[in-house]
Formats: sequence, structure tokens, C-alpha cells
Amino acid sequence: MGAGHHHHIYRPGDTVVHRLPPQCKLPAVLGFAVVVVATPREMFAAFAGYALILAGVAAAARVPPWFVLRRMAVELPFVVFALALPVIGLGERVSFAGMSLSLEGLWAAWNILVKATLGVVASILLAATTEPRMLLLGAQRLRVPPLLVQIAMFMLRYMDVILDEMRRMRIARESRGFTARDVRHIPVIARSAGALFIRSYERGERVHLAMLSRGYGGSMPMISDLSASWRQWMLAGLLPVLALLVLGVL
Amino acid sequence: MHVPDGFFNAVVSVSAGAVAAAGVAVCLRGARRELDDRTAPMAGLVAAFVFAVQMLNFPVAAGTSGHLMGGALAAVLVGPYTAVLCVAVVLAVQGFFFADGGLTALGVNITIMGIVTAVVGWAVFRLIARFAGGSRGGLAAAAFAGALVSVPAAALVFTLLFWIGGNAPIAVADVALAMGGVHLLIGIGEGLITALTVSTVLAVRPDLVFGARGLKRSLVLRGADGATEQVPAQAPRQAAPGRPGRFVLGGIAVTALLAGIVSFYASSSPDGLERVAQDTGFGVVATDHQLVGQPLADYGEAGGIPVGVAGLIGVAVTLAVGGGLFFAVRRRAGETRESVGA
Amino acid sequence: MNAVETPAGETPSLEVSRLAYAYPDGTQALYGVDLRIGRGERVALLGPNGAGKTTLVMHLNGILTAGHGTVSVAGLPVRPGTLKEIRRRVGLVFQDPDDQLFMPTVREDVAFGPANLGMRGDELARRVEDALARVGMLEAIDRPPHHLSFGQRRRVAVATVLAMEPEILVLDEPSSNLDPASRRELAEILRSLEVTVLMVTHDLPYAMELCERSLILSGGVIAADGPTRELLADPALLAEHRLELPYGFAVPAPGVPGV
Amino acid sequence: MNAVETPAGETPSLEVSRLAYAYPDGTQALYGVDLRIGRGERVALLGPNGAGKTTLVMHLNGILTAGHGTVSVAGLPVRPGTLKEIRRRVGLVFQDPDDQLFMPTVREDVAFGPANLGMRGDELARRVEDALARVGMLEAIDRPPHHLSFGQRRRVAVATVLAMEPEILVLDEPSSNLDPASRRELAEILRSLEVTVLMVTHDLPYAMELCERSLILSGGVIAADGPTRELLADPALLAEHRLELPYGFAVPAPGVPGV
Ligand SMILES: Nc1ncnc2c1ncn2[C@@H]1O[C@H](COP(=O)(O)OP(=O)(O)OP(=O)(O)O)[C@@H](O)[C@H]1O
Ligand SMILES: Nc1ncnc2c1ncn2[C@@H]1O[C@H](COP(=O)(O)OP(=O)(O)OP(=O)(O)O)[C@@H](O)[C@H]1O
Ligand SMILES: [Mg+2]
Ligand SMILES: [Mg+2]
Repeated sequence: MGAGHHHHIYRPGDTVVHRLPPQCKLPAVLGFAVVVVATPREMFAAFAGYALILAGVAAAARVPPWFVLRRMAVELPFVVFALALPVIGLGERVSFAGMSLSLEGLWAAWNILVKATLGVVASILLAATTEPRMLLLGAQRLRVPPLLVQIAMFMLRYMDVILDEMRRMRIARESRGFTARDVRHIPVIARSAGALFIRSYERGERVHLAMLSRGYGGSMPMISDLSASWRQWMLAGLLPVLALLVLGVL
Repeated sequence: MHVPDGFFNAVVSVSAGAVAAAGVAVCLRGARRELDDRTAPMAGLVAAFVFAVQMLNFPVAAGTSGHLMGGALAAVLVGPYTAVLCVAVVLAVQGFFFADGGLTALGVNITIMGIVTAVVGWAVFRLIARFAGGSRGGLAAAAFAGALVSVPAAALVFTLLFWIGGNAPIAVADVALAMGGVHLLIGIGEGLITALTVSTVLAVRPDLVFGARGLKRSLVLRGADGATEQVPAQAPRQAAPGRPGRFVLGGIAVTALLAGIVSFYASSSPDGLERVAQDTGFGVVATDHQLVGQPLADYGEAGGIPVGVAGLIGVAVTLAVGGGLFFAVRRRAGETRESVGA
Repeated sequence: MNAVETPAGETPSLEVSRLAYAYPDGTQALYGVDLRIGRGERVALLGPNGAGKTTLVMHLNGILTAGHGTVSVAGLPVRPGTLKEIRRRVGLVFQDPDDQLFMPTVREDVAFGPANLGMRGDELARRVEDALARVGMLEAIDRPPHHLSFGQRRRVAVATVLAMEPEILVLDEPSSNLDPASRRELAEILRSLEVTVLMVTHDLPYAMELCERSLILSGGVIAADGPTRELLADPALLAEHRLELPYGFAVPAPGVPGV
Repeated sequence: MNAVETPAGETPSLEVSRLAYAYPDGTQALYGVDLRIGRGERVALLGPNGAGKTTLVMHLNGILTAGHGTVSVAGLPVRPGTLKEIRRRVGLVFQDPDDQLFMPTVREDVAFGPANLGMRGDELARRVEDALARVGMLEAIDRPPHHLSFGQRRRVAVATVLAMEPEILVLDEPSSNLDPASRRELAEILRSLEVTVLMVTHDLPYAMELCERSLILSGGVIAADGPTRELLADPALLAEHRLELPYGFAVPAPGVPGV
């Protein structure tokens, strides 16, 4: 399990949002995303309402806006695409600032941008306030099939192992007089990348065997009590319920 | 090609969600035959590798990002069922932990990048491996071909879904061209990486390549007096390479399910039919301005129920069906695990 | 040459017969190993680099699966159905501590084993603190294990296994990278436990201090088995298996070695 | 207490002054280390687990960058511009062989260093085979290093550094996990080389056998510096730093230790 590197989005903290058990947060975020996606694109006010809800969550979790903004880079390809839509889109055209834009394209761009952005921000807030392994424990609690949880857990672990092995290999290379500067060095890197796969696997395999030999049976022992009180469920449920209210009222 | 929230209309998202849930449930069952306590970490590593491979992202004109997929590689290394699970896990983790790919589009993403690539990649791999023989070169070549074909196939399915319920007013032909073209190129890269990885692993840990299982060696025993004796190795607890036919059949069934659901919706929408008619003449579409896909508008009201509510009901149904499947499988899995006792 | 006989009728703690094993890449490491270790014995496993000691040890709790032959632990044969029980009984300290430690903090890592055995709450916390205190790493309890020095990691690795209180302890070069005082403390811990101990080591004086009986594994087979004192007093035997007493070492008078 | 004076005027091989370092997570490991090692000296670096030995050693070829203070090698200060030259001169054997070996085969791994120095063809092949023969690992030349036993990996790790023929050899516990014969052979190799050697070890007899001078690093500072024989004869000093002579060890008569 992740050797404890917090190189993911997680931002340690101790707020209401952080303390909510993961098994409550996961369905809440999922529910929120569903409501957002199901909202007709004409309902501008509803989207504003959703944004306000998320802003509230961010404030409660003390996640600063710049942090969220920076993590939103994953959305970039879609932003580019969405911006192109009015230009390349078909359908009725309007002219704006000397450009002929597709009306339908504008609508589509707005639709994709606003829903994707709200979805991304919700996921960022979830990931920023929940340690990856806690999310997995939450998923385990939610009765996601254990095999999937286990694969996800090993995957996170291996990402750490690979990073760690990469670091070791880089140090080893450098301490023997090697610095990667130009393309001529690519073959060297490629040769050692071949070894990296096996090496990471075998390291991970040995660790896994060590876990087995300490009684590991496919799921992490729940040392910390992960049970959620009904109040916590209510609190988490606030996110999709508020969103639904917004949708219903507007 | 991670699809964000809101890219496809609710109908496609929900249908693909159902397909993905069914596919994952089928694979959970199938994976029990492929996985033992040794290969679980292998599945994790493959998932990590797929994750890394998918980080090499570049935008594609047709609206999503293009990147390597890793589905075929996963199928060759850990078997097709487990491969689907690996990719599904990667996509879920990307969605939940890294905000990459929409949560409501998870079904679409798993269907395209998991089920399609693994089914196509594995089928092509087996086909060629049978002709090429079990040599290291033959397996690598088969892996290359499988990966090469799997990526454009995924692009094709993406285009199909887009045609049915994409939320963007672009001609399907343009999407097909852009996606197909770029992904053909990506496919070549994917093929090379897959072949290289498979042959590296074959060289040092042949036991780790699912597609090459069944090798056995003999052991030497040495007595106290120095006398030696050859004995056959006890069979390791491993699944046989399995019946690929079954997996492909399962894949085809899931695909048929997809086609069924999707065509049901498509045909229930008059617009969809019209589009079929129009799209058969590609050149016309580019200039045709009133036949713009307005998917959301089309579903703005379904039998008097606002789309939001309709969507919610659809999602609820999907979750119920998918959840039911998961539970059924979990129960079974639990039983067998106990009977094995490990 | 089986010098230390287990009393007839009593099931031995560890019993290995005709064990052969080849790694997946084809390297054969074990060529038919036979051994028997009685309950409560402390035995050293000696032998040159690459002899197959680690490979043998990995069979004792089913991490590697015999290619040929059988392994049994307290009468229970190692096979898929018994693995869980066997791993409860056999505690294995790996040669490389990095293979052993995987949780984000030392505390969680040491708690992992007992928690898998179903322990919770205060009892678990006490177990963890106890084990760490024994190896002198209590003050590192909240640090990440991969941020410790090599020797500190080794000590935590030992603690993870002590915390499980296994009835058979198998240690793969536990004293390497330990400072001399920790090395002695480890010896004291091992002596104070009433468990069967099999310890791989290259440190012959350490073996002599701690174990009455030794096995020499060489070229994948057991080459000698007898009282440590006798084996170490046979320079020809030692030399044949790349073993030798270190510079400045004089075999102490009998009767002294730690009992 | 600087017992072994380097001749005035000659630039020392290694010179460290007021070196302090804290790891990124905030743990401070070095608190102002001063040392000077003359050309051709063989010096042992002793100290308890967690004293900062590895941390210090990692500064000597610029893998870690001094938080405060300076390090210079043969008169050349360690800083970004001189790193390449420094790494040519200082060969570092890591405490964990897994940190050192990364190529797909042993041959490529050992060839890596000399190839970076511009060596090619037959000369390179000879260098590689030579180094491997010295550590007795020639027959493993075409195997993947991560499929070797721990001790075999350690020997290959030493070979990778020997193949570069550095003028200063820094070894972090090179003898751990080696079988006794390999341990002696390593000592012979080190004695046969005309280079400056700094060796971290927990094996006091080994230090005494190989190095006339020793440093004790404890709590991140140099606590003692003098002839090994004198330091090891001071039980109070040793005990203070968790060092002690092993069971059965008797300090041999002077004059004998390997010269
Ligand atoms: N993962 C592996 N794949 C292939 N061969 C291996 C592997 N691990 C070890 N070997 C080989 O098996 C043999 C026995 O290795 P093993 O690790 O058991 O030795 P060992 O007695 O523990 O040695 P050491 O004292 O160096 O730790 C060696 O020849 C080694 O090269
Ligand atoms: N990567 C790291 N991050 C944070 N702290 C570290 C790291 N590595 C070591 N330390 C800490 O720095 C101190 C010195 O560690 P170092 O590895 O230098 O000790 P050492 O003298 O080499 O010990 P050993 O004999 O056990 O190898 C220790 O307290 C250790 O816990
Ligand atoms: Mg070993
Ligand atoms: Mg160290």
C-alpha cells in the first residue's frame, strides 16, 4: 500500500470534510455528478447553484482555489476542444465579433465545459480530502468486489514502487558518471526501462509475499474504525440532496 | 480518450454503464480462473503500467485526448478477464483520485478502453499466436498485432457511441476520420510498446505471461552420495491458458448487448434514424446544417418526464442491475475462496 | 550425521524432505534438501552465497512452492489449504527489510500482522509498542519505515514478526547491518523466546553464541548437520563450503556459549 | 584527536568540514561533521545504526547536497559544476545492492561505468571480466542482477565500482551478507588496491584487520578519530556508541593486522 508518499492530490488536513468516512463521500460525489450531468444545459442558474455548493465544500475543507485550479489541468484537452466547437460545429450560425459561430456549437461547448468542470472539481475535492488508501477502504466498505479493491490497492502500491525504483536507478546511473542530456542517451534509458518492469514487479511481488506471510488474506485489516454514523451519512448526503434541490427549485 | 462528464447524453452514459457493469461482472467471474494469490500483484502492476501508459496524453481533434490504451498488453500479460478488471480499476482510480475522466462517463470509458481493447486485442493475439507458434518472437509478433488492432477498434466504438449520443454538433464522418486516423498511429506505438514489454518479460519471467503459460521443466535431485536423478516438476498451482473461445464469446455477448441497448435507443429516436440515412452519404452531412445532433434537446422530455428525472431513474436502474450482478458474483467468489481455504 | 535427535514420537517443528526448486527463469537452487528441526531447538543455517538458503527459507511458510518434495510445519504439510495456518505459525524475517516493510508508518506496519490475526484496540497497540520497544525502535513509531536507516529498517522488520508471536521464527541474516549492540540485543531476544528458531547467518561466532546446532547448506543440498561447536572446529569442512572463522576469533571454552 | 596527520601541503583525498544535512522530511542526520582523509589511507567509519554514516557517505560524491558546510575531493569542492569529475574519482558501493544494479544483465551493469568514461570494445570487455573475476562472479555474467542471491548481488555491486578504477573507494557496509570467504577475499582486494578507502562497517574485527585508522560517527558528529587498535581497546568509548567487540574475539597481538 502506497509507501505513504502523498504525491497524489491528497492534502492532509483535519476538517469536517476530511473527517467524513470515505464510504459516505464516494456515493455523495457520484450522486452529485449524476445530478449535474442530468441537468438540462439551459438551466444556467442551476449550474451556478452547483458551483456555489462546491465552493462551500472547498471552503469547509480549506482547499484553496489555486490548488483546485492547478489540478484542473487534466481538463485541458476538453477545454481546447470545447473552444473549437463553435468554430467547427455545424448548424445555425450567428456572427459574433466578426466570427461566424455555430449556435449549436456554442451550446455544446457550454454544456461540455460546465458539466466536465463541475465533475472535475467535485473529484478534485474528494481526492484532496481523502487519502487514496482510505478511499479504497471506503470502497471495500461499500462492498465493491474485493478483487477490484485489491487490484486498485496493488496498483497504487506499484506506482510508488515504480517511482522508488526509478529514483534508485537514476541515482545509480548518476553515481557512475551518467547524466541524460541528449538523444544519444535514450538507448541507455530504454535498456534500463526494460529492467524496470521486471524489477518493480519482483519487488512488489516480494512485498506481497511478505504481506501474505503476515496473514494477509486479500483485504487490509481495518485497524482504524471506519464505521460511519447516520449523522455522517446525512452530512455527506447533503451534497447530492442540495444539488437536487437546486435542480428542483430552479 | 477519457470522456468527461457531459460529453455523451444521458442515454448513452447509462447504457454504456450497464454494459460496463455487466462486462465487469462477467470478468470478475472469469478472472477467478486466471488469478491466484500470485497473480493478484501482477494485475496491480499491469494496472499501474496501464496507468503510466495512459498518462502520455495528447489532444485529438475529435474532442477527446488520445493516448496509449494498454488493454491488449494487459490481456496478454494477465489474461483477458483480469485485463478488463485492470483497465476498469485504472479508469475508476483516474476518475476518483485524479479527476481524469468523468464519473458519470465511467461506463463509456470502461466499455471503450477496457472491454473493447481487451476483447479485440486478445482475440487477435490468440489468432496470430496460434499460427506463429509459441516461440518468443511469435508471441511478441502476436502481441504487436493484437495491440495494433485494438486501438483503432476502440476509436471505432467511440465514433459509434458519438454518432448515437454525442453532445457535440460535429459530423460523424469527421469524428470517424480524426479518431480513426490518430488512433491508427497510436496503435502502431501501442503495438511496439506491447511487443517490447512482452518479449522482455518472456525472457526473464516467462511464468508471468498469461499468453505463454504451460511451460514445465524437470528438476535434478542430488543425493548425499552425489548421485543425481531427474524428476519432473510438480505442477505449479496455475490456471491453464484457459479457453479463449469463451472469453471472446463473452465479449461478443457484451458487445451484442451494447448494440442492442444502443440501437433500441437509436431507433426510438426518430432523429437517430434520420441520421443514419444522412450519414450514409458522408459528403452531404458536412454541408447539411439543419440535421444537427441535438441529443439533449431530443431527450428534453421523454413521455412527459423531464430529462433530469429520466436520467436519474436510468442511473438508478443501472446501479441496481450492476450492483445485483456484483453481489451475485461476490457471493460465488466468497464461496469458492472458502472451499479453497487459502 | 543428524546429531541432535528429536525425541521419537514428537512431531518436529520443521520437516523438509527431498525438496527441490527451480526459479521461473530456469535456475535450479535446491537439489533435494532434507532436514528436521525439533520443537524449541535453535538451529543456524550456514552456507556460501548462492547456496540456496534464502530459497529454502522461503519454502518454510509457503512463499515458494516446492517443485519436488515436501515441507511440513508442526506436522502440517505446506499446501494451498494449510497456508493460512502455516503462516500463523511461522514468522519469517526477510533478508532485505525493504521487502518486509510496506505500510506508511512503522506503527501500522508492525500492527499489520497481529491485526490480520484479528487483534484490535488496546491489545493491538500494546503488542505493537512492546515489539518496537524490544528492538529499540519505539521512538520511530510514527515515522515512515522507508525513511529509516538500513539498520533501523532491519530492526523494525524483526519487530513486525515478533509482534505476531509465532511459534517458529525463521530469520534470514537478521544480524547483518545491525550495530554490535543491537546484534547482541537481538541474540538476547531470541534466547529469551521459547520458540523454535532457524537462523540463516554468515556470522559464525554469532551462530556459535546462539545456536547449539547448525546445518550447512551448500550447492542446494544439506552438506553437514551437527552441533555448531563441532562443525566450526572442522577447518576442512568449513573451507570446503567457503566458511571460515573470522580474524581474531578464538573458539571460547565449552560451556560458556549462551544458554 | 586527529591521530593520523596528512603530510602538510598535500591535498587530502577527502575533506569534509562543518557538514550538516537534514532530509526533506525534516529529520536532521548530520550536525557538523569534520574529517580529513589523506591520499592512500584506509579508514573505517564506525557508529551505531542511524548515526548518519550512509548520509555522510552519500555526500562524498554529490548524491546528497550539503545543507551546510563543504565537501571536497582531492582538493575539488563538490558542487554542480564538478560533479562529473568527482564521480569519476569517487567510487561508491551502496549499502543496498539493489540501489546499485539496474541494467538487465550483470555484464551491462558492470560495463555501465567504464562505458560512461568512454571505454569501448575489447578493453571494456576485459575490464568487465576482470572486475567480475575478482569478486568471483564471472560465471553469472549473463544473468539478470535482480535474479541473484543477496550476497551475489553485493559482490556484483562491488565489481561495478572496481571496474571504474576510481582513485577513492567509499564502501557502505561492503561485507554484510557476504560469506566468510568472500569477506576475506574482499579484504584482500581492498588491500591490493593503491587507493584511498573509506569503509563503513559494523564489523569491528574486520575494520581492525583492514584499516589502521577509524572514525566513530555518532549522533551526526564525529565522536572519535584515531588508530583502530586504540579505539577498539577503549571499552568505555565503544560502549558509549553502541559498539562492542563480538563474542569470542580477542585483540590479536600488534604487528599482525594485514599490511
Ligand atoms: N529470483 C531468482 N531468480 C532466479 N534465480 C535466483 C533468484 N534468486 C536466487 N536465485 C539463484 O538461486 C541460487 C540460490 O539463491 P539464494 O538466494 O537462495 O542463495 P542464498 O544462500 O540465500 O545466498 P546469500 O547468502 O547470498 O543470501 C543462486 O544461484 C541464485 O543466483
Ligand atoms: N530518506 C530519509 N528520510 C528521512 N530520514 C532519513 C532518511 N534516511 C535516513 N534517515 C534518518 O537519518 C538518520 C541517519 O540515517 P543513516 O542512514 O545515515 O544512518 P546510518 O548511520 O547509515 O545507519 P545504519 O548503520 O543503520 O545504516 C537516521 O535517524 C535515519 O532515521
Ligand atoms: Mg540469501
Ligand atoms: Mg547506513
